[in-house]
Amino acid sequence: MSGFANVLTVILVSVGLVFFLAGSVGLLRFPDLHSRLHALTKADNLGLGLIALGVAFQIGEPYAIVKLALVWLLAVLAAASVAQLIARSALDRLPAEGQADRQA
Amino acid sequence: MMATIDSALLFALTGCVLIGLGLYGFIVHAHLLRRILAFNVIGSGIFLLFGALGYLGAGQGTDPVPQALIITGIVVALSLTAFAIALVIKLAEEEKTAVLDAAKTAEDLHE
Amino acid sequence: MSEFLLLAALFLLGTIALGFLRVHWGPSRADRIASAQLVGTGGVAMTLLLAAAGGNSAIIDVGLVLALLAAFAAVAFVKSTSADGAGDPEENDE
Amino acid sequence: MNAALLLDAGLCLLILTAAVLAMTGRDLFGAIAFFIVYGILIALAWVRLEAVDVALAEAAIGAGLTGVLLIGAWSLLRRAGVSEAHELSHWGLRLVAGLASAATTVVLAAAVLALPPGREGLAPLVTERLADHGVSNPVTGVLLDFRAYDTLMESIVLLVALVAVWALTPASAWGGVPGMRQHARPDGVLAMFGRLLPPIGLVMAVYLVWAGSSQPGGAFQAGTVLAAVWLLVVMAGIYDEPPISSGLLRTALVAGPAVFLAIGIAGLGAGALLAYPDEYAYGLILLIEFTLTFSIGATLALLVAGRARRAA
Repeated sequence: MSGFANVLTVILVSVGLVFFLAGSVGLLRFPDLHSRLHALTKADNLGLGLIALGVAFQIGEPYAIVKLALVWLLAVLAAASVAQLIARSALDRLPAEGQADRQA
Repeated sequence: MMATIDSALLFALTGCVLIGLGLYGFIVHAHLLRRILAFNVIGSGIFLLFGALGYLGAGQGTDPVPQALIITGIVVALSLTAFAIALVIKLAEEEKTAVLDAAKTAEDLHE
Repeated sequence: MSEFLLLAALFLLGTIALGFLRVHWGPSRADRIASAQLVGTGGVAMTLLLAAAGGNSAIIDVGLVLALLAAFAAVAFVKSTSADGAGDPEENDE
Repeated sequence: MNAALLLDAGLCLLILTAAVLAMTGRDLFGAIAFFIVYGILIALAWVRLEAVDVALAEAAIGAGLTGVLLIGAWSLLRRAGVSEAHELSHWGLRLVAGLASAATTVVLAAAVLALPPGREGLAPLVTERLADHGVSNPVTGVLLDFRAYDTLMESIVLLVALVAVWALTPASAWGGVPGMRQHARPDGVLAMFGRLLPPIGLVMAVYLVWAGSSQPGGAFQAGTVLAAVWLLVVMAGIYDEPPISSGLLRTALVAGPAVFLAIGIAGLGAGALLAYPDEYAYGLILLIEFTLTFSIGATLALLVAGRARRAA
């Protein structure tokens, strides 16, 4: 591995980690389920994309890089679908849960 | 850089604790779904102990024979879990309970 | 380099541990299952870092399987919240 | 202290925390959520132990199928009106259970620590013999060659478990369709997800079997992915489960073990039960792997779906 690739990996992975941290902090600090879902799906998947890109600079085989891209696409697809479904199903029970949240 | 023999020892000891934890859960919970969870924790603890003891060192990985047996074990554990869950659901739908109560069963027999 | 990647994986483990708090607190079931999803995404990222650290690209396959299946539990949960337990939360939308 | 050991220590700590919370959490659903998390972490532990084949199986089963199975069961129990109340057992029982479990752990740990250091295992022997049969992933070699009878028995155990689940079917639904009829908004997110993911899953399953002869992967991992994908198609309301009396379905269930057994018996001609002639070994192993994947996928999917509930 060249020094340049290593520098890129360190930068990309580090920024990715910051997004993961932001996602976790958001998950803990945001006041209700719907805002917490934002933290989860957006920050974490951006973090995953950056880490995948950083790792791609360390892996030589071309088909492994295709797999890295597929991992990220799958994660984004799954997170987007699941977040939408969870948010929608929680909306049906919002009054009761909203109050519980405010008390907590 | 991958794991070392020290790390393998760590995983083996974790497996020992998991077996104990699962055993505890299995004894203290009456709810059958919780007992199924406990049974699975015991199982994966045994697999982890078995696999970690077969770890040969960095670069060599884990011995293929334990690996093959563990894969077999994981699949069998899943099939038993599915069967146990089918039994619990049957019990729940007929008796409205997920607890095996020895006293209650005895009463039913005398009625 | 692999030292850095392992430390990065350790950092991810820390963010996963933070996610544990939300799985534990809830308060709603949706919160618990959504944060379990966070652990899944973190786990996928960890497999990628470990693949690079160990120079073993077969580990990426584990990440691939995790990414494919990590959402299934959440789908099963969402179905269980529908009226008859077999539906979809969006069914009755205009 | 180096980074690898630090990472492994952190991972072990997190695994134990997840297990404790799955065992003692007050909320049943929370305990199930922690068990799913626990499955993901155990898969990572296998990655750390360089047991990628096991990690794949654990990722597919522990983190995927088991979660669907447990949440489905939880949902059915709730609908059946079963109490979820966390009844703490008598403190005396908890004390005795705690002591007994701690003693078990201590004895096991002492046994682990007493093992002599330095081990060679069976790996060299496996590698040495593998060269004759064209399969270069040692785990696949062990599963389908050296310990093929284990794998054959296991595929039969899976079938027996399915028959046992089916045996719980009431007479009125016998030969019927498992589970409730699943439905979803046809142009909704769930239906879209259920259409997008399966093709990717199918390609991945084929890849896992194909790759399984030379690198981590194989029939069990691929079969689990197939099962999961089928469950998603059903959950998204795209296709219904087949009736369990379907001849095609039953053929799919037994095809794997049957082909395996037939080749095994034919092996008698080469000297022993389940012995493969050297020149055909690679082809035969691949044939068994592919049919086994198919049957394992069908069996696991039906095991998770449970007994028949509706008339066909």
